[in-house]
Amino acid sequence: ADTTDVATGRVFAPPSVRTAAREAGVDPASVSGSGPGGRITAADLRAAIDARARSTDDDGRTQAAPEDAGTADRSRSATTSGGGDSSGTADRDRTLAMPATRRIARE
Amino acid sequence: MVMGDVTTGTDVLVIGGGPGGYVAAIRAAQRDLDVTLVEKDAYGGTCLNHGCIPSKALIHAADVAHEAGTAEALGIHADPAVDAAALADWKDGVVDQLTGGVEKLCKANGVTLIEGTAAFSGEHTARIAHGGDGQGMESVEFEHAIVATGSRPIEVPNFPYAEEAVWSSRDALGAETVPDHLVVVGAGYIGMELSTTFAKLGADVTVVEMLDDVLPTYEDDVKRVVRSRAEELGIEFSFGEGASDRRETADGIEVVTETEDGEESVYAADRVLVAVGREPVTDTLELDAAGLEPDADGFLETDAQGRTDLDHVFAVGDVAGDPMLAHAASREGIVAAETIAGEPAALDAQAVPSAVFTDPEIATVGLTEAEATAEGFDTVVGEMPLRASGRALTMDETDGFVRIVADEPSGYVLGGQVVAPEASELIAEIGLAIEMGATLADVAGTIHTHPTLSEAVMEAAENAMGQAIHTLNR
Amino acid sequence: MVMGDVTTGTDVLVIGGGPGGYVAAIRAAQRDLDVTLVEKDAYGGTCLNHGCIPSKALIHAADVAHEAGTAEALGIHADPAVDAAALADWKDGVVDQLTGGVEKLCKANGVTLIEGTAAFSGEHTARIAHGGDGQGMESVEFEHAIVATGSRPIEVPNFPYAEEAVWSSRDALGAETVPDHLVVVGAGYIGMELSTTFAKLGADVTVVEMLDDVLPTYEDDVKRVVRSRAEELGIEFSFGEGASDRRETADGIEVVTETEDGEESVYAADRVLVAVGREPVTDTLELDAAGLEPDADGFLETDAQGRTDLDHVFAVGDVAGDPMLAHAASREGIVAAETIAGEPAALDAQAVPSAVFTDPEIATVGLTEAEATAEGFDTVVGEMPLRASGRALTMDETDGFVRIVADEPSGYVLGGQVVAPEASELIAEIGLAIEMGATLADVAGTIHTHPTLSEAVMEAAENAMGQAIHTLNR
Ligand SMILES: Cc1cc2nc3c(=O)[nH]c(=O)nc-3n(C[C@H](O)[C@H](O)[C@H](O)COP(=O)(O)OP(=O)(O)OC[C@H]3O[C@@H](n4cnc5c(N)ncnc54)[C@H](O)[C@@H]3O)c2cc1C
Ligand SMILES: Cc1cc2nc3c(=O)[nH]c(=O)nc-3n(C[C@H](O)[C@H](O)[C@H](O)COP(=O)(O)OP(=O)(O)OC[C@H]3O[C@@H](n4cnc5c(N)ncnc54)[C@H](O)[C@@H]3O)c2cc1C
Repeated sequence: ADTTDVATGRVFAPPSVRTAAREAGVDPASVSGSGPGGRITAADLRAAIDARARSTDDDGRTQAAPEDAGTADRSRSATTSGGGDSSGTADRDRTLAMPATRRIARE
Repeated sequence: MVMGDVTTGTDVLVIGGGPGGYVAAIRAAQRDLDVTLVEKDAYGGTCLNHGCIPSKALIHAADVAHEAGTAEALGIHADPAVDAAALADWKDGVVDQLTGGVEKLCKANGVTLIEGTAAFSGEHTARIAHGGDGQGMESVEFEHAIVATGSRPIEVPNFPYAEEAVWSSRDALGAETVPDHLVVVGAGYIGMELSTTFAKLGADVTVVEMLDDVLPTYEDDVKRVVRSRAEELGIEFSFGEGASDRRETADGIEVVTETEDGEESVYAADRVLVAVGREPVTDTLELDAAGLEPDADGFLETDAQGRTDLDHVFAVGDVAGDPMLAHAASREGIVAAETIAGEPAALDAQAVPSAVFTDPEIATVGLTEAEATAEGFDTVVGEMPLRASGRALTMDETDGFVRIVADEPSGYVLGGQVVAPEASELIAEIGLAIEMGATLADVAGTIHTHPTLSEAVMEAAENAMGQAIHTLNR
Repeated sequence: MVMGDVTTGTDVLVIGGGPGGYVAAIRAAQRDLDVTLVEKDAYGGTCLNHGCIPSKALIHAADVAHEAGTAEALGIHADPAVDAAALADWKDGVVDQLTGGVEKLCKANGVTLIEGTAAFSGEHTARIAHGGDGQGMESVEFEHAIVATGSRPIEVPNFPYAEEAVWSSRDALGAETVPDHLVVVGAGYIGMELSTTFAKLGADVTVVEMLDDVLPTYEDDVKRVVRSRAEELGIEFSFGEGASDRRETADGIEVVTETEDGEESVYAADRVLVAVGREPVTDTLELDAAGLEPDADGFLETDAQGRTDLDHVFAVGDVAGDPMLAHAASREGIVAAETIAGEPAALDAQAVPSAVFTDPEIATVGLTEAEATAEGFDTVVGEMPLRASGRALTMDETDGFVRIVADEPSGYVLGGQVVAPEASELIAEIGLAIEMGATLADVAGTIHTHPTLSEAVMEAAENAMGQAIHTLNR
């Protein structure tokens, strides 16, 4: 995905991702966002940090994966509790993708 | 075939005009499908006519009167008198405005409205009986059908709703007077909302409940706040007792209850409100004509798109089972409509919020701490008691708390439990947090307006991170 | 050096104990820094003692009385009497509880509290004067300082607050009686909140405002709702007039106003409340001793971490300029504290919400439609009028709307404007949406509880997508 599809170049990233970016010394605007419209997720940031660590370290400021960005794995498959649920919703995967993302994934 | 039968065709036949049905009809029409909505009774269904809306109108009015009458600490002296008949009129006006609105919205979106009772007559046909008996039958051929026939209150043996002294929730909401003594059978959310309302309007209320506490599906500390407030309002609770019999007396009735051990008690009352649950409405539908069969409890089972066993017949709302809530019904209606329109819709919401409009309100969404742990999360919990909230203090309402449940160390917000004034509004933010995959740091990192109750959501997140400002961290 | 001077050392000296200072102090202490907080007057600052909290307490009480007194349509008849002195007592109790809480929280987190007035005596030293004159001076050597000295009401020529009949917002909030006639100079948020409050408590209120409408920073349709409701409360507005002079009369004062063209008007009153804005407090600080200089308006300029021109001296809250709001002050305090602790904090919030507690409330966050377009976004807007909200109808409060501003086609939520009961709470969800980079589809795809006002947020998002259920789409 593009860094951003938004005309103004404003970077869309949640507060925790912005903090983690600062901690890692990464400019969020340089991260390629995978969310709808280029929104930057924690995983995107982690990928950017990993990529930077793999490329030769330019200023010696490579850091361990920052605490917030290092935990971004969104693939869990616990189920919602739907006791007595007959509407077919009991076995849904908890994918932890946002509503719009889930819809795009289905399309 | 009945005389004068006319057959029309439609892309989507929606049976039932409640929040499941009318929302499905409108969305399907917005997707350029030809939609016919059949309603036998009143647009808006249970919710607008005999449920959510009239109950919240009465609750609001009872709150206004009660709050003013108990604000001496604030220097406010009032002795409000409630004219129950005028209150009923106002409430009816609210209902009329909304149901009229639903009708207009359906028409404006191009939905064809038919008044009558629909029953299947084949896999792709239904017959609609209009008001009169047998007269004006018509047949509809449909590509797809959405069953949204809702639910009705369960009756308890010896307490037939046909008796004047025995109230269903619908009767209670239609009352033109406030009974002196009201016995409420059932301390679920409907029983608790209406007990609170009638107590505030001046009734002596006794609640009889088979289980040993109010609101069975909620956590202990949630129940405790609401139960003690109810007790402060003068509501008396008799737990561990089921209503077994009813006796007519000169000036009302007596409600006989029985414990598990067969011990009897008797409560005198003017009215008894039975609120022990709701059952699906499928009996008018002749489901077998379409080749459908409800489950043992009478519900229609559905998949993630709301499809029944027949690919072209959907069921949404209360008739399709838990959670029997208006907003769940509406979402199911939207998903069914979009699926029929060929869109990739699914009932994949992480969390369906639910609210109880007691005093204070309760609202929850997603997982409790215990549920999260049972699902295998490394659960972390943060809380903000309302007594530490500036806004709550300025409202003289400090009972309750905001709790947020998250996974550690990812920080993902998994659930929230709120007991507070406006809990039903506060839960929206936590719901969005869950759907967005927001972390505690995201919620804590979002600036919240001062002074508001929503700051408590932020503060609960900070508390879960061990760095709350306004509460001591564990 | 003054006799008896003691010098102590501290990692972080915080000057001023308002929502900027005390929050900074607690967060710094949570990061294991040695923190000293100096407050000359009362913990909690303007906000807890003479601002947010007492105003919201009075607004709440006025609402309770007013609502009960005007609920005849609901069948509620009450004629509430307000004992203004008892109300003041209750309000003072709320303030005491909160300020006492702040003191306790500071101590529990290990903050050293000093009562006195701090002034710089060097780049790394300050002198603190305790209550008495010159006596009990002490010196503090600090690694870092956080200036959080707040603001005070601006005085208008000929209207000195020292006069009994001339009220600052602080005097108004401290009043033990309700004036019969109140003239309010200034229709900003403080003027509008207090006009509404005193009108509801029974005063005849006239608002004099230099500009041609209320609440200059808000959009026309937002102002309109609040202004007409104020007019319904009997508040009279005189726009285009500035207060120029004051005359004492036998039974009160006269406020003389002047238009741009020099036309005079005269308003008789018991009290005049001057609410024309607030100015930073730096005069007691001897900034030059540290080598600091405020800007032309007296504010301390700061960077994204809250640093002044000196790397080790930070300024937070009202003294650091707009937005002069308590929650902005607190966030700035947190960022300054975390920066001092070596963390990568920054004032990078996309949006700082703000609320006006008028009737109905106003709350906004992020960009308006015009602002978004000016910033280069392809703006799309969705709205839900409250008259289409079931919850609003059940509250008998249908003036207002929820508006959501987004970018097209990305759908990113950029802002929201809410005019509604509980607007201050509803805005939290839109704030989170903006911070998370949520899209309209995310907000619309999140199930919202029925019946709530927060459904209007979802519905506004759907409206922006051209598929609202409960409003007609453009
Ligand atoms: C007192 C009370 C308070 C409540 N409060 C809340 C609340 O605050 N929040 C909340 O979310 N939920 C609340 N509920 C629950 C809510 O009312 C239901 O979940 C909701 O109404 C379900 O919507 P539905 O469309 O499935 O069915 P319903 O609203 O029951 O509508 C079904 C409609 O179908 C019609 N119908 C049935 N059979 C036929 C037929 N054969 N042909 C034609 N028409 C037919 C009926 O006349 C009815 O109008 C409350 C319920 C009660 C009783
Ligand atoms: C009537 C009114 C209503 C308001 N309502 C709201 C609202 O609803 N929401 C909102 O967000 N904002 C509201 N505000 C604004 C809010 O009060 C301020 O934005 C907030 O108080 C700023 O916090 P602060 O910490 O910067 O300064 P302050 O709260 O002003 O605190 C500064 C403190 O520093 C102390 N101090 C000053 N100089 C020295 C010194 N030299 N040595 C020691 N101590 C010193 C002062 O005594 C004071 O206690 C309201 C303001 C008013 C007047």
